[in-house]
Amino acid sequence: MDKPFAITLDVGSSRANHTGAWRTERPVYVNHLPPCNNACPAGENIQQWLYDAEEGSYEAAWRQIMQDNPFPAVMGRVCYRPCETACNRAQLDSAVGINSVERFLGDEALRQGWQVPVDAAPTNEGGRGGGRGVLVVGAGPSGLSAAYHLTRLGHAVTVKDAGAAPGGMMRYGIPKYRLPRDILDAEVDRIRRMGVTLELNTKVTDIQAELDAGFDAAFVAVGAHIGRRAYIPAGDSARIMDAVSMLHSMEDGASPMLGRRVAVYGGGNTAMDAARTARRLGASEAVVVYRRTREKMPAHDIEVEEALEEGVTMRWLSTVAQAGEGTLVIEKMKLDETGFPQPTGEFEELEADCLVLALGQNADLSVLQDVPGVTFSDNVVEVGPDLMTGHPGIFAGGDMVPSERTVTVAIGHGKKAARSIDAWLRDPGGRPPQTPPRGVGTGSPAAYKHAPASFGALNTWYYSDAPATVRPRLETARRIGTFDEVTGGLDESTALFEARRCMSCGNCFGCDNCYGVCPDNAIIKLGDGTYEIDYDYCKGCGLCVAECPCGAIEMEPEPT
Amino acid sequence: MLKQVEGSRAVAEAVAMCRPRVICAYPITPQTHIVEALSAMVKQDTLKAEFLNVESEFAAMSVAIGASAAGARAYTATASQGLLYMSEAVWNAAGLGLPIVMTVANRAIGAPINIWNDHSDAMSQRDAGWLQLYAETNQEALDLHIQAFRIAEELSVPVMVCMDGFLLTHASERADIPGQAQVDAFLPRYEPRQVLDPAEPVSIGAMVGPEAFTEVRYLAYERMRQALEVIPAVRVGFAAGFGRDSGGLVRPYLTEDAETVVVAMGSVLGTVKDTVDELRANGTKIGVLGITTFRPFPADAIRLALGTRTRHVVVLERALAPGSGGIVTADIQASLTAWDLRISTVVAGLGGRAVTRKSLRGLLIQASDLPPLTFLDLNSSLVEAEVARMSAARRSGPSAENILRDLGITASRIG
Amino acid sequence: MPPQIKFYQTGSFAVGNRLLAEDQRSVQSTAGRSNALTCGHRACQGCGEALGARYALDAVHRATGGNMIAVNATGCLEVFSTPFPETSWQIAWLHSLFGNAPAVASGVAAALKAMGRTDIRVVGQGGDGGTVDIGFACLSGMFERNDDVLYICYDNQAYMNTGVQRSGATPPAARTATTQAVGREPGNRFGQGKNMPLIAMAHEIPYVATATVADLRDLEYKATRAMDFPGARYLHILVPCPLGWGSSPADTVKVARLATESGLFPVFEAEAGEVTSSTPIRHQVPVTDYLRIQARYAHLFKPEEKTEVIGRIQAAADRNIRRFGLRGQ
Amino acid sequence: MLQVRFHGRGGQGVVTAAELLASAAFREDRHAQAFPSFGSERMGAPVMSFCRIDDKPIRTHEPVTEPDALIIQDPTLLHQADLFAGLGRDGYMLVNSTKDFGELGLDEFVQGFQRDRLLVVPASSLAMTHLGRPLPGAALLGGFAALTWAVSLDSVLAAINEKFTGTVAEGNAAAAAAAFDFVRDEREALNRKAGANA
Repeated sequence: MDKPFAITLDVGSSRANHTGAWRTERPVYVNHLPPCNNACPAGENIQQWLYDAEEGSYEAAWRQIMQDNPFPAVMGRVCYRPCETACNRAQLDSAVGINSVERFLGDEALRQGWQVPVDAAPTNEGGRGGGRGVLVVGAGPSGLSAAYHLTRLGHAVTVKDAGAAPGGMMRYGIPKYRLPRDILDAEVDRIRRMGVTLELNTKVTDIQAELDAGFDAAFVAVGAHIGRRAYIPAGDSARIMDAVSMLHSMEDGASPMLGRRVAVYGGGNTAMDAARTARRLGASEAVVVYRRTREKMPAHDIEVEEALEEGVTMRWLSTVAQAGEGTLVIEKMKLDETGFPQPTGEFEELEADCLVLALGQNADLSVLQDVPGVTFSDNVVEVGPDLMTGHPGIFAGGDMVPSERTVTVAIGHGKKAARSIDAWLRDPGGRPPQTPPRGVGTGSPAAYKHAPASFGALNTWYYSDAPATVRPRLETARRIGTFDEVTGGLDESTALFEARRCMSCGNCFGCDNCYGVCPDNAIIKLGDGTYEIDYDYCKGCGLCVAECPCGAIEMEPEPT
Repeated sequence: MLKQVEGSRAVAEAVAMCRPRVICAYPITPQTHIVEALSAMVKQDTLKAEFLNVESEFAAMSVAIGASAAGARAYTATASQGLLYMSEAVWNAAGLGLPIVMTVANRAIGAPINIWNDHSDAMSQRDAGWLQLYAETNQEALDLHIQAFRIAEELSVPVMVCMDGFLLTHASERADIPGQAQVDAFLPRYEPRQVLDPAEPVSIGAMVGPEAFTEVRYLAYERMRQALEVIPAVRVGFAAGFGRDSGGLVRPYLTEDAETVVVAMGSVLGTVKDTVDELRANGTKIGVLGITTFRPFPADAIRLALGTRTRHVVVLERALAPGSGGIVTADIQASLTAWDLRISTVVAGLGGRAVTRKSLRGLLIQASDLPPLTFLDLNSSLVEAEVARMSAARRSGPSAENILRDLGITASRIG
Repeated sequence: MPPQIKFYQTGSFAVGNRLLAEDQRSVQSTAGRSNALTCGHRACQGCGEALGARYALDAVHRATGGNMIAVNATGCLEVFSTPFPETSWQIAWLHSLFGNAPAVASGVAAALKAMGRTDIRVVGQGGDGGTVDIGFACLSGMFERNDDVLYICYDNQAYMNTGVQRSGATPPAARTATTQAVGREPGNRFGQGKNMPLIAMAHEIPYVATATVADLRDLEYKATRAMDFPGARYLHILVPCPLGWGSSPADTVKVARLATESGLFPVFEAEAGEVTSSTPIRHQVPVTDYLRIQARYAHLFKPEEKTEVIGRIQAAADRNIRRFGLRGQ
Repeated sequence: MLQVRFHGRGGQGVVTAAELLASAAFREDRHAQAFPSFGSERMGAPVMSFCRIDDKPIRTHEPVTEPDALIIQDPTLLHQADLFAGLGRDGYMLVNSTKDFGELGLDEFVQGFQRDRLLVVPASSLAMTHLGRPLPGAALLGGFAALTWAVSLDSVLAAINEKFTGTVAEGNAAAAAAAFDFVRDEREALNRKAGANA
């Protein structure tokens, strides 16, 4: 239409007015390290696999886990969940049930029979594909993890273990009711099917000889199987055994004779395992004797709770002074100002048919004993940040190196060692590799150097209230007397629910808030779940920053 | 078809034949009969239109603005206080260039409140940017409405058709009511210059700053200039279609040889013409110039209409600009500056005061010695009494009431 | 109330949600939204009104398939959106006067009806001044005639365009240029002002609803729902004004959120004069959380905290919570 | 030009009467103008209306100040100030009343006029008889036709039938016709008397 001058205007003509000029600060998209990822000893990209799981892409989610950890089903049962401890959601209602989702994914993979393709064909001939032959000593979590990763990196791996079955502590240390063996076997089997050679009942004594025999590098992870002893005056008839061998014997099918009343000495997870196992073996009383208080107890809370539920009793601030037939003499302790227990001189008796010592384990370091360059300190092997011992080409990890002794840590060592070994094989003079970028989103790798995503940076109003789902647990009556798994898994809907409780801390999850709340339509939606800021029109009000649920946008001064 | 009909009814029938799509009005005497009639037609479905009973004149004009901007032919009617109450929207409609047609049943403005006829209301909107046409008879009122839609839509400006309240609106006179076919042939479908259409969206009513406001106003002035050509053309077209000479800019009557020309607008023209006939019978060289189009002001047409012998112009005003005098006079003076003329103003017929031949005769006989400003039939004694009262006491009370008390009677006296 | 979907991705409250089907997503999350009010406008940084207008009109645009005409009252929205020679509107849009938007909208609707174009719907809109004060009579008339118009009031609780003077919608104790924070009763007086949504309800028009820019899904639901009704409808949207409220431009949405979470601004809908639903407060906060971040209430906290005044404001919030059942289940 | 002024009370149909007269004249192809005295009066207040009839177009819009005829619809108005103002010596007057001028106290007043031009007609009672309501307008017009011959009875009846329908039309028409006969007879009687006196 021919329009009257000035009073009638063509639509949208104001786009000619670039209001970006008003800006003194500009919003930029960033990526922060999610606390869960940051806390995971196995270095899993948890946020990413939760993101995949949220939309039901379980296989994608599982494969994301498998990038870092070959034991999702095991993890989902035995991991002590540092990720959940770190989870920001804990400050809102309760932490996301990461571990239960992981278990769901792990079990789903076993149900579906998902396998991991090996990128490069394994070979031990130098040059071709860069593949070399690597020896792994010890088929525990650390060794198997290393074997898995090395295989994916294209190396030919041989795992040798003294035991009759693979799994190390996963099999001989963790009772069935926490980790059913068929699960363990299935996940180990998956690794074996990738082409890992597994030689059982094979104790490696001379590592140097093995290397000379043609292995280009070795990873030693024999764990810590020797139960620590403490001197306790005891009568001949006193029955004393250590927890490690007790739990081990469970696997050999010869359940130990413990009697009706069992005392377990120690406050670690092993002590709990021992006491709970004792209950299952028919002990009417299982008493844990510990020198300090519950707060000081190294055992994880869940373990203690479940033990108490199962009728295990606790004797805090107590030491075993003397062991006789059917009775123990207990000395009361008190904590000094440094929190260290001091004897009080008060004694009392405790009825016990048997005393199980759970005072920690030591590693059998003999395999590295005489290797030139390898050094030790208080019963563990000294290694560099790349887990290489003093002897070039020999790496070590797991319980035999200085670190927290958990399955997850061990698995992390396996991954780290594998990468270090691969790097060393390619360039023996090279420096240890950087930890690779983690997290999802749109930022440049540099962005990952940002501090971990803090709860304060979130706008949690946008997340609907959704308290955690509790995993079904076996009622105590059925626990005692059977070795059935105590903690059940989540079905799909509940696993999905848990996955969707993730707040995607520090990384854009494509919620469109910035696109929506910009009063100046200055956000361009790229369609692939990412965005771009149109600085021609952005006035720099900061609304997108304030309303970003996950804190993935920040203001920075206009470049001058 | 010839009918003996009330002015309001005649106008209503004319408006209906113009096929307005939206009609809205708020009741105010003496405009009511017009919209009552239209409302009835809509209710009886003889007129296909939306009739809105709005809550005020301000809303009435606003509804008309919306309707017109949406592409519908819109009509409303008002008077007096109502016109002032809608004033803001009246100016806005002109600014937006919306061809709304509105009847103003001319009536005085209070205080003191007064329901009777004069031109104060329309005069107050003189500069609103609307065309103002004044009807001398009911026939012309009827005809002007048909022409008004044609002119308004051709120029895309709103048009006010002014007809004297009661004197015309309530008077039964002979009128030739045209047929629908005639009107349809004369008045094309409304083709808006700008329209609100989701299919072709535009923003109408944008803010305009110093950089363009002068230009926008100039264009308003320019459109008014075009109107000076369009209006006579429409008069000709109308005559062709209806066989009647109505509308146009001005109406000279016996001005060729006139030494005195009386300028006036509206229904008083008839009375003046009768008076002039009588005076001429006594040999006075006097004529009449009726102004049909007051906005835009037809200065050229007026100069053309005045005879070469004209020495004296008497402007008969039905309104007053306190502190200045004649409102029409000012425009007349401006358009005759180059001429050597005596121009005097006669303020007459305020608030329904009858303008009688008797009074006019007495006045025009001595036209040549009229002072610059005369109030016809002014009751000087009443005024002097009140002036005296006011100078005597500070708290002299409300003038209107004082005067009525002196007068001793209220309305309904003859004349 | 809008259907609430669990979990953030299916966006209980975020704008978008990748797991929802296209047609279930919020209008604002779609790349194809109409941007009825597009960029380049001259609104302040973080303008709540610019945001609210786009939210509401985009929703109406989708609901009507683009068959809509908007009539705008004078005010900030009109001034910042159409400074000659540019306009930010991408829809058919008309501005007439400050006080007559509802009547002009009625006129547009009447014209469309007369021309048989009832498929095109009309939206009238203005700020609180144009709605509750100068446009009040026209609005009431439009309601009373039940004209087919959705009228949207963008309420920022004062005359911002002219420099933050008090309006009939200015809340008690708020400081404006004409209710200064001085004297015996600083800020706006208690016991004044009018509740437009309730007044609208008193007309028993088909639909009345309130919303804020803090809950987009709720706002879009109401704008869309309003288009299901023929006749007069009223939508009252709280749109914070960083300039007039003395809040940070980045806090525009936050302030609106606190207004609802504190109970000071009840979010509800009503049909034919009856309240049919209210949006429960999710995490109730004391009014001080809302007041503290606005300079217009600064006098309530310094030099010392005016607990008595704050108490009266809290009482008003509590009354809303009772009256509109904002506690939720 | 014939100028008629109607006096009555609000609600008595004073304006309608003037319009009917104009309409009757219009039917005889004459120019006519009818208009009320515009006031804010309500029911019962004294009101006026005017009618002009001419052979050429009527231009003036002033009120009728020098009537050729007066139609007084309500005798109670008779002593109102300037009721007869402007009525010429040869003017006509028709008063709605059942009394005669003597009884109305107008003997003196009527002296100065042509006697057969001033008459009284019981319009209201005729209206009651034929219409059932005391609305004298139509009857007065019938009488006026007989008094002045300004318009024919047929035109008056036609105007009535155009304005009203059904029984209202019939009643008014009958009342008008009856009043016509009444006035015609009155005039003949008066003329006879005048003749006798001569």
